Amino acid sequence: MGVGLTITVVGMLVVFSFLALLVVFSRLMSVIIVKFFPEAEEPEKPVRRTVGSADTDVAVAIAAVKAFTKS
Amino acid sequence: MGVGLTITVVGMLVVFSFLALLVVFSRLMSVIIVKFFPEAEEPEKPVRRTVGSADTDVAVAIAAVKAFTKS
Amino acid sequence: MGVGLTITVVGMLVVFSFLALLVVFSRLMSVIIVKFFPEAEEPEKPVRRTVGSADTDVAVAIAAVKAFTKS
Amino acid sequence: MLSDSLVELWRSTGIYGFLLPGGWGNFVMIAVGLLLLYLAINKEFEPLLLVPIGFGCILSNIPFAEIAAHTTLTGEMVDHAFHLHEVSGGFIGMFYDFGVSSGLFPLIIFMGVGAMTDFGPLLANPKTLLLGAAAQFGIFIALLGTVALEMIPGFSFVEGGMAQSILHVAGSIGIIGGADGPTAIYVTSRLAPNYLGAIAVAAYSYMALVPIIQPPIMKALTTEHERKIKMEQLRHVTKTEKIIFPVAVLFLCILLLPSATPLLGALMFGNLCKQSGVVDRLSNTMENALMNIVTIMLGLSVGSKMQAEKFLNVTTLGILALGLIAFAIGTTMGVLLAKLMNALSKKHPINPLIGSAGVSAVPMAARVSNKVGLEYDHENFLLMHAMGPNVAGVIGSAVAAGVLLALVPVFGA
Amino acid sequence: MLSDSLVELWRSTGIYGFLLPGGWGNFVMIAVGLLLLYLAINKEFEPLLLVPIGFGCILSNIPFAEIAAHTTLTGEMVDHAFHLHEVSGGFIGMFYDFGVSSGLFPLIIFMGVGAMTDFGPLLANPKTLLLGAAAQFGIFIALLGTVALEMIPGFSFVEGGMAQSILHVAGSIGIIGGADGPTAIYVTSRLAPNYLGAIAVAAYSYMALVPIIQPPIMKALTTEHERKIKMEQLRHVTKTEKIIFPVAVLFLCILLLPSATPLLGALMFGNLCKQSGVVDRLSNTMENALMNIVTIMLGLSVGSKMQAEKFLNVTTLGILALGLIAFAIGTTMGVLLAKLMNALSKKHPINPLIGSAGVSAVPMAARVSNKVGLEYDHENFLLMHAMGPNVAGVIGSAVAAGVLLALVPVFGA
Amino acid sequence: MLSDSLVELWRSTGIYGFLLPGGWGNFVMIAVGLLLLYLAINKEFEPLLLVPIGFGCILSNIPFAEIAAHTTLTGEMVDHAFHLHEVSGGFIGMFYDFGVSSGLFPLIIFMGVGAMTDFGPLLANPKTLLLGAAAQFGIFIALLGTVALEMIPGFSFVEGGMAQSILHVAGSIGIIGGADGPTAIYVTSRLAPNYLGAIAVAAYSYMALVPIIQPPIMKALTTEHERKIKMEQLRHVTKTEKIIFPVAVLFLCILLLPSATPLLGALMFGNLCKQSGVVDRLSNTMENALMNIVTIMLGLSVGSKMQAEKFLNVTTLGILALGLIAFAIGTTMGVLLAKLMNALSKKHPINPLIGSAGVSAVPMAARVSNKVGLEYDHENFLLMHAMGPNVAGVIGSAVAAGVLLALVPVFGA
Ligand code: NA
Ligand code: NA
Ligand code: NA
Repeated sequence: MGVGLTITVVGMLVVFSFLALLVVFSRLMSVIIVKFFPEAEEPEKPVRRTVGSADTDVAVAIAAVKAFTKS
Repeated sequence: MGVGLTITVVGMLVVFSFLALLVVFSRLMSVIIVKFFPEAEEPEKPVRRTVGSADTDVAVAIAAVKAFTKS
Repeated sequence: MGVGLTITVVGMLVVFSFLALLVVFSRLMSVIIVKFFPEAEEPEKPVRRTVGSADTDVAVAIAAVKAFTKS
Repeated sequence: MLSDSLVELWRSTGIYGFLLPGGWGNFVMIAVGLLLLYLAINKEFEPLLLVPIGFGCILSNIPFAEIAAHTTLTGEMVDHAFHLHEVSGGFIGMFYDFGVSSGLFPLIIFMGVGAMTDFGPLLANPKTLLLGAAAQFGIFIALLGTVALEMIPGFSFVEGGMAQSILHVAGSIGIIGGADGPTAIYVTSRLAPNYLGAIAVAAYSYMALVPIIQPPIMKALTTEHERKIKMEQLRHVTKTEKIIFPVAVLFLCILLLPSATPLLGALMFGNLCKQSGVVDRLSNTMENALMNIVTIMLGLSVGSKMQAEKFLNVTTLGILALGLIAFAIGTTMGVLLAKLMNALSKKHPINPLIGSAGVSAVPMAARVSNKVGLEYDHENFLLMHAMGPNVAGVIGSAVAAGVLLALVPVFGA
Repeated sequence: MLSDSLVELWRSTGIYGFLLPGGWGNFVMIAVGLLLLYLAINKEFEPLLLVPIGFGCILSNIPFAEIAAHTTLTGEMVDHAFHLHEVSGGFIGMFYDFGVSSGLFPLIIFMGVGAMTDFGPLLANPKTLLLGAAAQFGIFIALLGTVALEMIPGFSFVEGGMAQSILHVAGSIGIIGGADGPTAIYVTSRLAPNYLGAIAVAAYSYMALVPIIQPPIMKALTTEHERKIKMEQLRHVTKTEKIIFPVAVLFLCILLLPSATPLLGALMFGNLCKQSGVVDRLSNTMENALMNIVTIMLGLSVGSKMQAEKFLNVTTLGILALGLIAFAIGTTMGVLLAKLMNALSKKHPINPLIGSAGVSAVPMAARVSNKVGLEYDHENFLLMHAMGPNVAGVIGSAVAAGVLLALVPVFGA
Repeated sequence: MLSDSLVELWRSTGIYGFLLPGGWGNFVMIAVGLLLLYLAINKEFEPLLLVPIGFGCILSNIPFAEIAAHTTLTGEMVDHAFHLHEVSGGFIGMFYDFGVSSGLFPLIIFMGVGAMTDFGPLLANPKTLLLGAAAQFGIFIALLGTVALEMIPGFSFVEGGMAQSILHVAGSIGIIGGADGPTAIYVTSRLAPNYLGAIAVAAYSYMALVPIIQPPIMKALTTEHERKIKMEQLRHVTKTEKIIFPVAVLFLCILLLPSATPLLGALMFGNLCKQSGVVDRLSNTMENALMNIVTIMLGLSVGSKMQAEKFLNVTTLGILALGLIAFAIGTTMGVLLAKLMNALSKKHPINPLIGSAGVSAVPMAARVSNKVGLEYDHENFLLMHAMGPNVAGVIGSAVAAGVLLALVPVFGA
């Protein structure tokens, strides 16, 4: 039981310290980034896509849309 | 040759018994299900889809369709 | 160093011979094929597609297109 | 030095290898591999399997390249632990060791097949299950044929340590008649791995040839009147039935024939994933990415078993002959049972043309039933009716495989 | 001969197997597997895991089929090289050996989870990380509970060589409270593999039951006023922050707790691939094909650990009870810490309903927070706010797992 | 007890590990890993490989975590059968053992590359094959350079058991000049695995730097008139030619150089699957799911070979220098041969800018040819013309690899 208690105390200590440190770090990081590396007002880059057939599917579908709707 | 014949006889016996049992069982199951658990007249659930990009593709395409056809 | 030189000489010899043979062969093959097995003027076969959901997506989208555009 | 080097290089060429004793065999096998590629690409004979098999055959017969060499694990054995330093071997040899000799690949393919199969037509007309049973006769006739062939003096399947007993070979050859690739590979890899190349090639070749093998038999055994029988439209099968059926088949198999449960279990796992509709992510992966990956590796592995010394042999002719017989008899029995069922019961007549679909060879055999039917009545669509015996044939050959896996090791010990 | 054959076949049936001593246990476990399938398919309880686990449980309890048998490598040992001839074993047993006992599968799943996770809500409100810490109390309370239970005479988790020490079992049971499947499987496969079946089933069952377990606790601990607290809208988080965060977490973990780096490393690798936006091919594959393939094999493997002799035991009841306690306490501590934080600082109030999401069980627990919130104010959408503690809970339980993996082997030696 | 526990935990922290003798090396390597991530994500240097390599480098240098530890198989050896109980090891170590030391991963990647490659431009203008041959000079010059460097006293690539012979290292370093990742990894894993990290990183870095390394050389060696040469439009290549070509290359390789058939065989298998058009399921999987899965595991594995004691060494500088020389010489020889060919035959002139594409580095080097061409005549599109030597370079370096794999083990014995 003693060992169990030890692990419990140490465990929660570590979990809290770790996540508390992470809170501090995340805040710090966000402040620095927002201040010194602000996001350019770039028009959101279109998400890159996997190479593969899905892209062409959409292309096909949209082409079809255009074809059908032009007339 | 004797052993071969034995395996043949036993084998076809088992195959037929197995599938015949399956006939009986399937009939029974169907009768029970159709009688006691009839399919609700629900509007066929739209088939669930894999999480992933394909869904959004269709969404994109259909959105495009709507956009193009609204005007 | 001697062995290194040997490998270098042999290596480049083999690389060049191999690719030179390939030049000869490719030319020969092309001549024969273009002469004796000319490509039929077939309307390019539609590319086969993987079995799977992507196909049906396009089908769905195109069906949607038709539905929307009919009216 | 330079000349040493050139001599060394010459001794590592394929030309030198082919000229060594026995090297011509490799050369011939490479030609056989090319032939398979030609049939797969130009004639579209089961290309998904025959392209990898043909290419695997070529790669595995290259002198000195050792692409089909077994895996070697190098390391230190300390007490009960083997500390691995390196894994080596030919790349196709490794696919074979870990995927085929272990039985994994055919079972994973079966999961994918399950995820693609719809037992609906079978459930709408359960008696077609019996057609799938009848068509398995071919398996056992070919088994008997193998035992008979072995008695011919000078002709032997087991000599030279090629197999544990003639029954082991007979079971494996018989299973060609199951007309189901993964089942044939699974059974053969367990019973007679030395014959894996010949048997897999025979199985896939005949499956590709179903449109040529079956129609004459079907026509010979039926009257024109029978071929024109119109079957009743199949009733709607509920989702619940489709969910319970795979579990039920598995249960029957657990109770009666555990030796078939790896095959039927994998098949029904895939099918349950599909039909349940709650794990579509998984069933889609089973029938696409996972199945394709395994198909590539399985095909190459099977091709690697087409080694000259084992394939260029009169026994291969025996296997081809017996396989053809198995297919023909399976087709025959399927058609005949359909006729018998019509004779016994007048209501709900069965068009005997769908009996031939019981050999499995999904979905080719069902398409053949449909095509022959349309020849005689161009409005009689038999496809869905034939899908019943067709998938029943898959279950039937898995059951037959279970019997063989249970009895052969006992009697052939 | 024929009768020999039939006797032989009868002795290989499942019916015969179930009637052998101990066979009833397999039968019961098959029923348990069916129950899991029913819950997964009809009640949609975590079907992606419970369908494969349930099916794996059924297949692995089939008499004579040996589907869960360990791998055997057959070959020749020459000097330091083992020349492999054949690989054999049950197909699910092989998945287990190479994927679960090795720890590979849960880590690959974690990559996929990372590729699907958005730490944005967490970065917008970092103090919610602490809620993810509080909810890990459940882990350690269940650990203490296990140690206490072991003191009951006649009840033992370690007897009969089931585990190396009670601490090994206690750590594994505790991790159920982490409410994170891959973490639970990873830790248990390292510390107490014999309990893998029961623990994984408990973990996934309770994760599925989160909508039933959590709301009463959440309501009991909060006032109506608290439940209606509106939180400030989350700020926009830049791409740079999202790229640096996974690397930062990994670094903290490297400096303080290397034993958690396999888990957190895999998670953050997946996340970095996603957020960096330069390797979308890879992150898409991680969260789709690769994750699905591994989910199938992992689920079947976990099911294969539901063996009668290990599962049909009073200890399983203990595991279920302790797991439930762990979930309840994790939920409680999350809610209480949120209340405490509100008490300490008045600005930026936190709705304590999001505290319960700290147990992880992504994204179910966050959805529960949202749903309960909407019950009291149908315009108060807590989902995005709850995603912060929710993903923090994943980090928190990986950290707790790291502590257990570092200390248990030392103290439980 | 509590303090024991804290001491225990402190001794397992990364901080403690970095402070141990030699620990600083791991810390530096983690920084190197970060640098690779930075280059991959911010500068988009070959991110598909450098993200996994960088992350693998970080994970494998974490103290005490043993993520790159080799596999250990635990079990019982009975006669010729090893009954496996457990598989253990670091997860990246296991990827390395089964995928890289075995040679599997680079070959599977090559299948995918084959499935993505179009040999059409090469077939339209076969003499560009020779440019792909000339560019392999870099390989052999770097090989000679390595042998020369080894003679410097105090500098050694083989000391301390790092390699079997200097030729083994020289061949592996030379292959950097092949500008082809999978070929470099395959050859190095066979000849000098201890240098895998440095060589793979050098190869991929220089491939990413092709747009910086090549243009000055190309411009220095050509006149403005030459850079403006317009090439004739490429003729249409029939499907039949594209199907026969991969088989033909394989055959030449079988006859002359079996040691290159694993690489060229895998490449041509992928290509035949693509071009045949009958197995699109398989070729799509090869170039997508399968290739992505293997890329992830291969990248992590290569990163795991960036161990402090092997990487933080003056020899790494030697490798980087020799690799750069190899790239530069390959580029030079490609351009020079193009000029020579123009000098020998006036009809069908070749723009010497496409000569540099012969180093492979597909498709980057072809794009560089195109870009430099456009600088001098903005209507002179060289891309398709440069794809010929570019894919020829892949064949050329595989052939060179075959020669090295055939001769080095003999002369370096
Ligand atoms: Na069959
Ligand atoms: Na958690
Ligand atoms: Na090259």
